[in-house]
Amino acid sequence: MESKKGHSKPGEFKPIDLLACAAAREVKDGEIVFAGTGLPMLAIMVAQHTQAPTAVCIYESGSIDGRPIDLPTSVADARCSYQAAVGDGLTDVFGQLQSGKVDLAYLGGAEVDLYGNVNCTFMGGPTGKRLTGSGGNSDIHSLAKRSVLIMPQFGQKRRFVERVSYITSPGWKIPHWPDKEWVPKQEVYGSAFNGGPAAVISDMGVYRFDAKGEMYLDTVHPGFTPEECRENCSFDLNNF
Amino acid sequence: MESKKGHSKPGEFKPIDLLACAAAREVKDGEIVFAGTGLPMLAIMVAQHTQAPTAVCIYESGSIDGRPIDLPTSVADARCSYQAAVGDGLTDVFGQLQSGKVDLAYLGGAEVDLYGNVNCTFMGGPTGKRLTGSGGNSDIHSLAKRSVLIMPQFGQKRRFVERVSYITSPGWKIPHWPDKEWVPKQEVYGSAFNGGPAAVISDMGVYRFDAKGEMYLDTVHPGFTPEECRENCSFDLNNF
Amino acid sequence: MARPKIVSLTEAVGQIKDGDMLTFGGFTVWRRPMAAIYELIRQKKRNLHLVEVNGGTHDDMLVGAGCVGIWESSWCGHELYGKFGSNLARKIEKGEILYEDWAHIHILNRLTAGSKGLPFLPTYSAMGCDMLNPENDNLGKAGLRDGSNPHIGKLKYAMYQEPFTNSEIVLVPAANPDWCITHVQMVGAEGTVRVDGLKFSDQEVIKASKHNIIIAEQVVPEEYLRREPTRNMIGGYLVDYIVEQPWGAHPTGLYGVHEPDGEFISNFFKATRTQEGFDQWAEEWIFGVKDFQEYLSKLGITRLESLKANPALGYSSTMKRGSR
Amino acid sequence: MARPKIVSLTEAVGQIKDGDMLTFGGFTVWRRPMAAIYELIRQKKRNLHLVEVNGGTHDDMLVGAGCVGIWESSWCGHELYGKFGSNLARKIEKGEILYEDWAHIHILNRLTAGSKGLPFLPTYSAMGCDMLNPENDNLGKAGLRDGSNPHIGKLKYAMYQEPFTNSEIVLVPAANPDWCITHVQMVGAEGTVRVDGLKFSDQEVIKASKHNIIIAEQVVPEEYLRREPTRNMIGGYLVDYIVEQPWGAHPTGLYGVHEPDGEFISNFFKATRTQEGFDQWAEEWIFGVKDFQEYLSKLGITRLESLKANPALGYSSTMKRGSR
Repeated sequence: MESKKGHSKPGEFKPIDLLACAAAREVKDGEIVFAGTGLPMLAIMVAQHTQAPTAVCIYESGSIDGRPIDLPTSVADARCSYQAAVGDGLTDVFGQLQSGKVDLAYLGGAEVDLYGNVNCTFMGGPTGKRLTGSGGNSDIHSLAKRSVLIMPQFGQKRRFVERVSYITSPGWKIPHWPDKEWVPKQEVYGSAFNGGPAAVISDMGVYRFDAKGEMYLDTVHPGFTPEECRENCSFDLNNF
Repeated sequence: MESKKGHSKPGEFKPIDLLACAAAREVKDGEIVFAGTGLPMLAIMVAQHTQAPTAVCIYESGSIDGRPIDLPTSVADARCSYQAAVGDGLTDVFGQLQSGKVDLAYLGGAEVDLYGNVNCTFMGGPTGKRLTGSGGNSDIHSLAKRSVLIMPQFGQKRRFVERVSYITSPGWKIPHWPDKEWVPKQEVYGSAFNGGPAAVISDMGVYRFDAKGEMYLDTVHPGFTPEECRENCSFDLNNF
Repeated sequence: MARPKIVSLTEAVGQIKDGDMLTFGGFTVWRRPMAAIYELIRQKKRNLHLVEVNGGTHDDMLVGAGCVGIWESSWCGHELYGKFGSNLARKIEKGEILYEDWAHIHILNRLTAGSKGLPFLPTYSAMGCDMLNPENDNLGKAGLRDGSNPHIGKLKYAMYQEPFTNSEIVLVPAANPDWCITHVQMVGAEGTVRVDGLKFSDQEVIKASKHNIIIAEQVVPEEYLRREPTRNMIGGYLVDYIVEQPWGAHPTGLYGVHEPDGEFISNFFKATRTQEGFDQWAEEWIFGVKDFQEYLSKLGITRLESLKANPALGYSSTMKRGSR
Repeated sequence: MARPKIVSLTEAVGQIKDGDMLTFGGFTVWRRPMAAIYELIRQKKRNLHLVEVNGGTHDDMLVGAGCVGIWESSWCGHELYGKFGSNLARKIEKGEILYEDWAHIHILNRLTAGSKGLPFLPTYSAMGCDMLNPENDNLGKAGLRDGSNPHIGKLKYAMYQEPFTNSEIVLVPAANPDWCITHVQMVGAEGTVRVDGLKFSDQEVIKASKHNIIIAEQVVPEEYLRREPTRNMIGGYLVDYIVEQPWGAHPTGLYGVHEPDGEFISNFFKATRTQEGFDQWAEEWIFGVKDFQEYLSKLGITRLESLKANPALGYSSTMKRGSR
């Protein structure tokens, strides 16, 4: 599978390119998009240069609707703020997020589960391997109308699990504290419910969520089969 | 009493000049002062030009530590912001006020009572004559460490009353809602108690508050007698 | 979401319906969207629900013209140019308008909560004061807290014994106006908003509102404003309509552009001590002119020029306090 | 209140006591007060309680050096230059540090509440997530919510059924650090602070803190900053100590001045996968130099110049993502 790594030549594409393009397609023109660092940032920039030229990108550092001419290294990079409409701070953008103004959020994560819960804090729970922690991942998943998770999958089966070992960000079914009962997100968020995970886009395919809030394989990228997708998933992808 | 009105000639002073100077004396150097429009604004500017050159003046419009070279017409006047340290907005300055950063507040009012409660909403209560309403008067009196009220008194006895007809801003004794019991301000504000009225400065004298939170005549301006002060007050100024 | 439309004042104000909840950018007699106020009156809007961090000449004018059903704010006056809002005062005294009084932080918090999607915000301000006297819950007394009006909650406020320090604190409910109208110095052609000078509570009231009309002295190329994103307040995606209207804040002041027209406001205050006085004034200055441009012509270039700010100071160097 | 003192870095950092609660201006690997971080390590501070909107290279360094007793934040990593904070990760995995995880809004709200004198602020963020799992109240489990530490409240958070819309909402308690250290582009001689570029959460963390140290690229005449008050963040009355230290944010980035030193951070990340690795790294870059000026000399002018921002862009036009 070495040919699936590295940079593509003109006229060719690699799974990572497909991943970015598939992710970019989730954006509708004019939408307000909240993007995280890395591949999400690339995807929204692809979208703005293709079918969604008036999509507005908000970064959690406080930069709003930048028109970068160079690829930023992180959400606080000055490259994000080039020709931005507003450059303020966290109180501004998280307030807008919470007030329901964000149509779509693009995020990454270390682990995702059947319900779209995301883990980027501990692999294996609080006694396991420590990662960065939430940053805005949790806030954005909690409060955006739709969220799209971009995840590498090929050869990384442990990233697609039945239950994440630590819930950093909420999917469609979550525990209600303190009683720990697992209930639909709507029940926990009540009037503050804006939506939830719309898709998980991997280097192998695009996954969506059914009416029960459970993940299914929607489309398979060229070069992969549904069986390969199933093999690279730790839970039983039985809905396709 | 015509000579007590109008502008003073050099070497002379009128009661209104005395009022501004007496008020200015309340400021200690380096203090953070929150000032309202009109005479309070004049008093803090006098203080900054005399004994309190490093006093910092905050206006509720969002202007911080201006160094005006012309007298402003209101707290939002560009004259307030000339050579200001910061020009932001209400969220900033009211947040600083609530966090206990304001040492001294200078305000006016239409009516003041025995406990230093201030009325600038209705003369005669909600069925009486309508005035401007609180603006920041209430917030500033509620949350500053010390507040100084600047009030005309001579010939305006109805401004100094036993109980204000509408409590716009809290003095030392206030009702506890919803049970309406009158209790010391400390009891209502609890851990948020920062202080209360330190002085009422009129064109006739300076009034302060005793341990029970009741107003007494502290000093009489030149040209007036304690009896005249008493005559221009609707309640029994029995503490002097 | 579509980009904002650049429209006429008549068209923008025409979107506002009787009964809508409105708020405005600015502070007392500074940077108020007066051109829109005149147009609201000309279009005879009725039963508006104003929820304002503070009021001023503009809302007293709307009240005088009979446009307002409910007034909620912390203050109404004309600063140095008139002791109080005489139309509002008269209607309150006669029981001709519903109103709720708030402390400045209360009403700021209500709109800030609205801007952040929160149901309430807490404050220690004005505890023990008559704005929080249960007897002064005027909308409640009028039977309007029954859920029939989406802009009127079931509680004016709530006291809360919070669990962290066991202090009693005031919770005030969010407000989300249907419309916010804001006058600013500059807006980009795609709607990026720049405010020069103090920001007051514009950011909060704009974000709290479902729809926004931005009236600007000048519409400028987007690219110009985007050279300095940190000086801008709001992205165009929050703006519904843009109107270009120079002098549109007159008679209130506009930082760096012009002073308030103190004489004009003072005359308004004096004229409006009676309803008849207001009606005559409105006949001359609102209904007697076709539109805001004719109003400006009536004021005349000499008067307007005399208000102009000195760019080095941000205010007029020839106009002194109290002088006319 | 006295005007701020302009002092040496050694003197300013010398005011901070073991056990103090600290926070910092900046965001992840941008505008962090690194010169002060090195000095805190050199002065061997112990048992610090970090409460940060987000962490980065700076706090992972303090953790590696054994300065930190309690870490509370939403994130720790090095952005593109290192997948996570390896010192923090190692100490968490080994149970050698106390920590509380928060969502970004939670911890922002904690400091914002602190900045406004409020006991708490509400948010809907991260309900149903493991940061709010009662089993993950680590300070509580360690018996530290008994009132003995003024910086640790009796509750990590509270759920509240609010009375306005009957929604369940998360209340997070205020945080008021003893110190905030912020690196900025410019400070006036009397302490007025100007930040160029994004403000992140600096305003909130500075105002929440009892004492402030401002480290600036340049100390400039007050009058210069006061020409444009709307571009400034903080008045000098909130500042205790001013330190002038050019390049004081290295290896993190400073808008309009220099890029993050990605190679430096990346090497730090790689070196610090073990405690021995950290110790060797610290020996070379912290204890092996007398002070920050010697550190800059060791880095050398060529390396520093290569990081410089292009004034038209605010970033380096020669440095591309992923390139070194």
